Amino acid sequence: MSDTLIQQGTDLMLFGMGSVLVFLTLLVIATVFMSGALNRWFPEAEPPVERKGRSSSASASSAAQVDKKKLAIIKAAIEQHRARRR
Amino acid sequence: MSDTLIQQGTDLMLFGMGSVLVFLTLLVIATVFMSGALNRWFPEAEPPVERKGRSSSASASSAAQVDKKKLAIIKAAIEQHRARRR
Amino acid sequence: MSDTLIQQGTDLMLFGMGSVLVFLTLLVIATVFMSGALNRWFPEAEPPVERKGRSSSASASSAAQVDKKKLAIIKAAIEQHRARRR
Amino acid sequence: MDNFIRLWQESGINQMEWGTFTMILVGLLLLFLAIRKGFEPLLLVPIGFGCIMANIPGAGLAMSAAQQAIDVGGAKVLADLAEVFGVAANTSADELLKLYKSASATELAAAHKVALDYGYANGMIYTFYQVAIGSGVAPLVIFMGVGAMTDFGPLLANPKTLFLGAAAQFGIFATIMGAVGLSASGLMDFSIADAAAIGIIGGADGPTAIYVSSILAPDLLGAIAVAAYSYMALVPLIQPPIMRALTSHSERIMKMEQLRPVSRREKIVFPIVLLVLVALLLPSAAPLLGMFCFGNLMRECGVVERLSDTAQNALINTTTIFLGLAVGSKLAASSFLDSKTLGILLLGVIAFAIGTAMGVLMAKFMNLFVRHKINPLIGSAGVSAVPMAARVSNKVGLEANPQNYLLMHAMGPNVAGVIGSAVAAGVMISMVSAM
Amino acid sequence: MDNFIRLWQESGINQMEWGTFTMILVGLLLLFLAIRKGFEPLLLVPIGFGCIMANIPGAGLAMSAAQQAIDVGGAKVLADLAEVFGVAANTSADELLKLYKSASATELAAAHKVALDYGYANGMIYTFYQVAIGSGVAPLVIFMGVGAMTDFGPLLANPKTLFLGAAAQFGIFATIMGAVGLSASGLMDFSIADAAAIGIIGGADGPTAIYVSSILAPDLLGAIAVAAYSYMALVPLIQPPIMRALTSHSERIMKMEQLRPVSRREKIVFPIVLLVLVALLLPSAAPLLGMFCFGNLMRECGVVERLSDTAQNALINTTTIFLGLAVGSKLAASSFLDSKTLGILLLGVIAFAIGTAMGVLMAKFMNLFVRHKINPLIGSAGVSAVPMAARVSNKVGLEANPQNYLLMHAMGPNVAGVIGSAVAAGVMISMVSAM
Amino acid sequence: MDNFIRLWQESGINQMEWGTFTMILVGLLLLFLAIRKGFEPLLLVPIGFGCIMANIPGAGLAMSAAQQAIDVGGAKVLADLAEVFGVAANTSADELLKLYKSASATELAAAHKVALDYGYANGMIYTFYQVAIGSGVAPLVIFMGVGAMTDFGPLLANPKTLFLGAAAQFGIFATIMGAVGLSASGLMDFSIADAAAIGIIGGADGPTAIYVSSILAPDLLGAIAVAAYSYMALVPLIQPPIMRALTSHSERIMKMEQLRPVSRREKIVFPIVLLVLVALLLPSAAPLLGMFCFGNLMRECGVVERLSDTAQNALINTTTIFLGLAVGSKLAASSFLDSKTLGILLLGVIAFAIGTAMGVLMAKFMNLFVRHKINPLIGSAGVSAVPMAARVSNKVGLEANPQNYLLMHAMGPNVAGVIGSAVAAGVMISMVSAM
Ligand code: NA
Ligand code: NA
Ligand code: NA
Repeated sequence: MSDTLIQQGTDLMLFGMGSVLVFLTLLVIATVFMSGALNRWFPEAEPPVERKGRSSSASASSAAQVDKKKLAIIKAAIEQHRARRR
Repeated sequence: MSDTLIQQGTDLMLFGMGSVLVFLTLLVIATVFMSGALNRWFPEAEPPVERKGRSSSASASSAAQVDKKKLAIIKAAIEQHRARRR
Repeated sequence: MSDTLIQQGTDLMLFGMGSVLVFLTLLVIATVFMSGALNRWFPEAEPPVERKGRSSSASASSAAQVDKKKLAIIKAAIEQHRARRR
Repeated sequence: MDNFIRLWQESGINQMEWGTFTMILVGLLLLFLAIRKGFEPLLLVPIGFGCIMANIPGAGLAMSAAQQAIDVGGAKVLADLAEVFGVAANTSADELLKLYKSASATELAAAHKVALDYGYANGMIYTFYQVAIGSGVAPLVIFMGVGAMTDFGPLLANPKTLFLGAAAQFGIFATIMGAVGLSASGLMDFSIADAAAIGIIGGADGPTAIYVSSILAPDLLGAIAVAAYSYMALVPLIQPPIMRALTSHSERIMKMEQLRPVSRREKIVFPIVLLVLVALLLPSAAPLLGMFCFGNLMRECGVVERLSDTAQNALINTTTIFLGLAVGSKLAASSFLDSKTLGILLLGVIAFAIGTAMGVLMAKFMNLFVRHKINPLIGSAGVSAVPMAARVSNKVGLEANPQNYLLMHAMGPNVAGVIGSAVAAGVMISMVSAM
Repeated sequence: MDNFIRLWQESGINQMEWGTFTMILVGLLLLFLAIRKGFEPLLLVPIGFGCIMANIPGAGLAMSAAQQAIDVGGAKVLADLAEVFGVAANTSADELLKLYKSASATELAAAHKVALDYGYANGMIYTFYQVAIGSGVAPLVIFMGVGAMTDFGPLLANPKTLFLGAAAQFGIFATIMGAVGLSASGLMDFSIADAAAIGIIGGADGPTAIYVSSILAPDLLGAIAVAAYSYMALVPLIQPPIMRALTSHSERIMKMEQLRPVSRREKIVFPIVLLVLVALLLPSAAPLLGMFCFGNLMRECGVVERLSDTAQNALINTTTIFLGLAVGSKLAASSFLDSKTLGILLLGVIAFAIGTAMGVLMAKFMNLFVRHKINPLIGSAGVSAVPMAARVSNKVGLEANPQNYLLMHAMGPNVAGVIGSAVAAGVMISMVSAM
Repeated sequence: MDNFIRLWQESGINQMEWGTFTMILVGLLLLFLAIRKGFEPLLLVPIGFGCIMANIPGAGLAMSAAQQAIDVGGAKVLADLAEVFGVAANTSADELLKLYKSASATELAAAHKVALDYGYANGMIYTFYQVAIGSGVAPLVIFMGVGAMTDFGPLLANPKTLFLGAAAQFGIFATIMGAVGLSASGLMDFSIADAAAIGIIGGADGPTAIYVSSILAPDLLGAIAVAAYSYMALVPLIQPPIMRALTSHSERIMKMEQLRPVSRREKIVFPIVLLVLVALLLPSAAPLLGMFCFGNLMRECGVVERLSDTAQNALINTTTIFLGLAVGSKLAASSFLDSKTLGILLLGVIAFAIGTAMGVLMAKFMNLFVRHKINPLIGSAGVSAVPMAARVSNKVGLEANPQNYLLMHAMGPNVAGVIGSAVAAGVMISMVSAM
């Protein structure tokens, strides 16, 4: 039994690790191919920006110099607003 | 069988469409009656405004002329605020 | 049967109410002991403030004097911002 | 033409019976009370709506597949079901329904399969009931959410207010005696389990009442839940006269010491202490108080804000919707339009009144001993009915002395009352099961 | 070495059959349409993804434990299953699968237990299907959320637009005749239940279509759901030519009276009136319309904002995710790659076209009688497909007259169409069950 | 008086056994680690609390109805259960419990019905376990949420970091050999399924570990989950010494090229490519990676923001709460207080160490070939433990060179490690099931 168990463990290790390596290697190849194909044949017209739903983060960084005091006031306002909504 | 099937389909069409028409006709009558009764016997004192929980949308439209720059700053602030909360 | 029922009810009342009183008395003792132990051996360095995740409420109250007009503008901006996100 | 006749036969008007019609009116009344009068709308809107839906004649929304098969099935279906219950093939539908209600788990499973084979399916609200209440999960999840919304600060600042929460639970046990008395005198017919479930109305705590009655008296669940939530909404009417009658003006104007600040650590450790105490002493209260403490620990520990937020919002709201609809399914004419319901409504208000009185009296009694006197008006908050009862204490206090803000002081007994009724629930479930 | 051979034998490529491969392409196509073309992405992204997952060869994600046991089990498993179905021990897997599909509830339960004992488990998406669709709950919960998002204001301001919503449902019934005709002429083989389920595509309402087909024709559910959502997305292409063909320029430029303001009370009472009418007349439509009215009442009553918010957000989103994946499980090669699917796709577009036409014609017909004329362009919105169809009415109106904003006017028939198709669904389920 | 005796007999203190008491302390320790030390609190707070609740003596919260019947039932109950299992009526409770644990699905169903008939019900946490973990759904839903929170950008910008994620999975397989070795040497008694489940701790991925052990070794699930989450929290202690030992100063200060921008389309197509690859090659990994890809597609496709938000918030939080409590139910004294747990804790830390080392060594190995050199410090992030391991890479990098920000570079192998361990999980489940 213990002999078989070690055999089973070895099998699991060799074929398991092998599968992981093979699969991820294929994934690397597929990914490289995909990126190449997309950037070659379907390039995005615009420079790769964040997508619409999150575009606000762009303005966030551009406006990162919003002064701290203003931010505190706005936060307070938001909290008040929320508190009232409840 | 196919004769019966057509018979069944016809039944379904006639009685089904009939039921839809009858039901929605009754609904029209009931709705007209309800609106009349409510507006006559239980008129709302105040003019029919949006309910409390959403009144903020009113102020939103009234202040729609908030200038765009201010809005950008505020949005940025909100994003910062949210990002920090995470 | 009705005799037994009354007997059962009386049992339930006496032992039930007894258990509630005993349990809550033990809870009072345990709570007093816990508070004493914590405040004696593990006092919090800082004065007991609200915890971090809600500290914004502190700034909210400190900035409670944010003038109403500003708040209205900000609320409007938030609404616009949300409406656009949808 | 046959089709129209069949549609008409199937239509609600034709099948409507007097009781069903009355129950739809009851549902409309509950909606009116909830929407127009503000009676605990979060629960009574779904309950009222569920009540109407459950009583739509011919829709069978509150029936299991087997109940529908019995209700509308033909001779062949009934014969097959009769075989399941081991009775003659020509047993009447009414008789089968009785057998179904007292059937063993094995018979129920077999009857369900027969019904499925004949194309019947569980009604929508029946499914909600099984999943939400039959499993016991929904009241517990709501209790977790309530725990996540509860601030034990005022209680920790003044732990002796726990005694007020304990005393007010006498409303529960006095009501049990009342129900038993009605039964013994032959006016009603309550079993000891029924009596215990009715008593829990005095706990003034919705999920606890639903949890207890789902275990001890499922048939009365509808009436008990409606009574519990209605009287919780009526607390501002029920309590003040009792409070005024039992206190003098000088007691009512008594100011209490400001509460000491409570450290974050105390708040974190308290739910754990409570859980350990439950674990050591009262395992039967473990589901209710365990989930309550878990919710509170998530709130206070400060490291799982996102879980706490979900427990307080999406999760409790979702559960409330289905719990409410499911409670509605127990508002069927056959069980609600019964003299028992009158008894429940009567006993419920008595339970609230006695609980209120005992809370006030306990405060007066404690004042004989303690150094920092307690304004007896906060005793009434011990019935729970969070936060309504605490607000009532505050309001009656302000009437007597416009500078006397009792709200925070009353929050202590208020949450103590939640713990107290959960303890009482655990004791009762355990004792009744063994009787 | 054996291990590699086994892994290879088990791998998808080796097990892939032509049909499975095609269905994965169909799933990718659905994802493309949803993401790139904006075809009802909220449903078609989960459906497309579920389609791919359900068709992964060897994974059995859309199979029950018993189906997997039949599919991959050895001789001993098959023999045990054969015993359950009462056939010879050497019955073939294909034969057992047929028996499984027509098995009684008792046999299914027994087969499930055998499969469990051999270590098989229900596939993930099969579980989603059973919980979300098999129980009937998910479409109803989505309908509740839709109700909570629906504003009946425009309908209440102009109740006669309900007739437009009624007329457009003729698309449903005409399509039934079409399906029956195809079947009678021997081109396809639809039962009357199939025909009714296909017809409901004309209702242009996703959850209604899924609900009806889950009851009447579960095998066709995948194709019907895909057709319904796809054509809803194609409404801006399908409707305008029909609308232009049936209306004159002078009709299209017709301006409608501004809608009167609707009071909050009307909005609160309307869902209750609708529910009572359903209760009295059409119990078979009670699940769909009941949940719809419940959602709307939560929205309008103003006292349960938090329940309404959850119904409109966390709850409907969660349900949509699992509903979509579950629908994908019905996109198996064996049922989708069938001439029936072509028939469904063909009949579906006809249903939309007829519904559109009847809505427009009904508006013109009503204009013969009513004082405040109706622009016939809003008739097409009666098919529902909320809010797409109303936008189409608006757009075609603006083309004819750049000052003519029909959007709010079209919202009336638009939501009327939702009620109309739910009514039709109830009638059909009731009638077909009795046939 | 009898009542008090009974209450006392029933109380926790009286029933408390040494093991149960220890497990409550373990639960308190987990809460302490989670709240005070910040050990993965989102999971360890619910797990710790669930552990305490599951071990409340006499409450039976983690027991099925049948287990409770066996545990506390009288002679008649035991005789009926004995009949179900086909043994003599006077079989002891311990013996029945053993039979129950190895019973067939048919026997389990019958035993459940007997228990129901005697008034026993499934314990609360047992129900949570069945619904959340027994069905396999909760870990998958969490994986979907994790997918919706994962940004594959850094991985797509530098796909060869996938190799680092692959190499680090050697920790899994080396640990299997360790467990097998312990077993073969007679020190412990692990089956091959146990060994595989223990190995998955090295995957450093909570939901994967729970999913695998729920299938392969449910009895060890509690210990495995605790070990996995604890070591994930200890990553900042475990990894740095290994990383420093295996790298030279000049390697650690190596700056990497800035990552190229990744287009939105690449991010949308990547989860689909991954899913297709899984479908073609590794169907056994389909549930885990399928849900992961689905979550990620919802995030990236940009047209189902509301579904993605729900998957990242309400849905994953709700699931986490119940998953955590359910895991706690597997922390019963009988299974946790066993030398196996020591083995698991020991092997777990070895798994993390080997995974870390292999990731670093693979990076050094790759540097022999590739043009754009890789800082070996990001190799350690290949174990996953997102985002902790990536932060550790960054921190150790900054120690060597205060200008060297590795965080974004380390995110690539970090998410690659998630894919890698899900692949390993699929392979192991498939291979072990066939052994
Ligand atoms: Na109470
Ligand atoms: Na429609
Ligand atoms: Na990993």
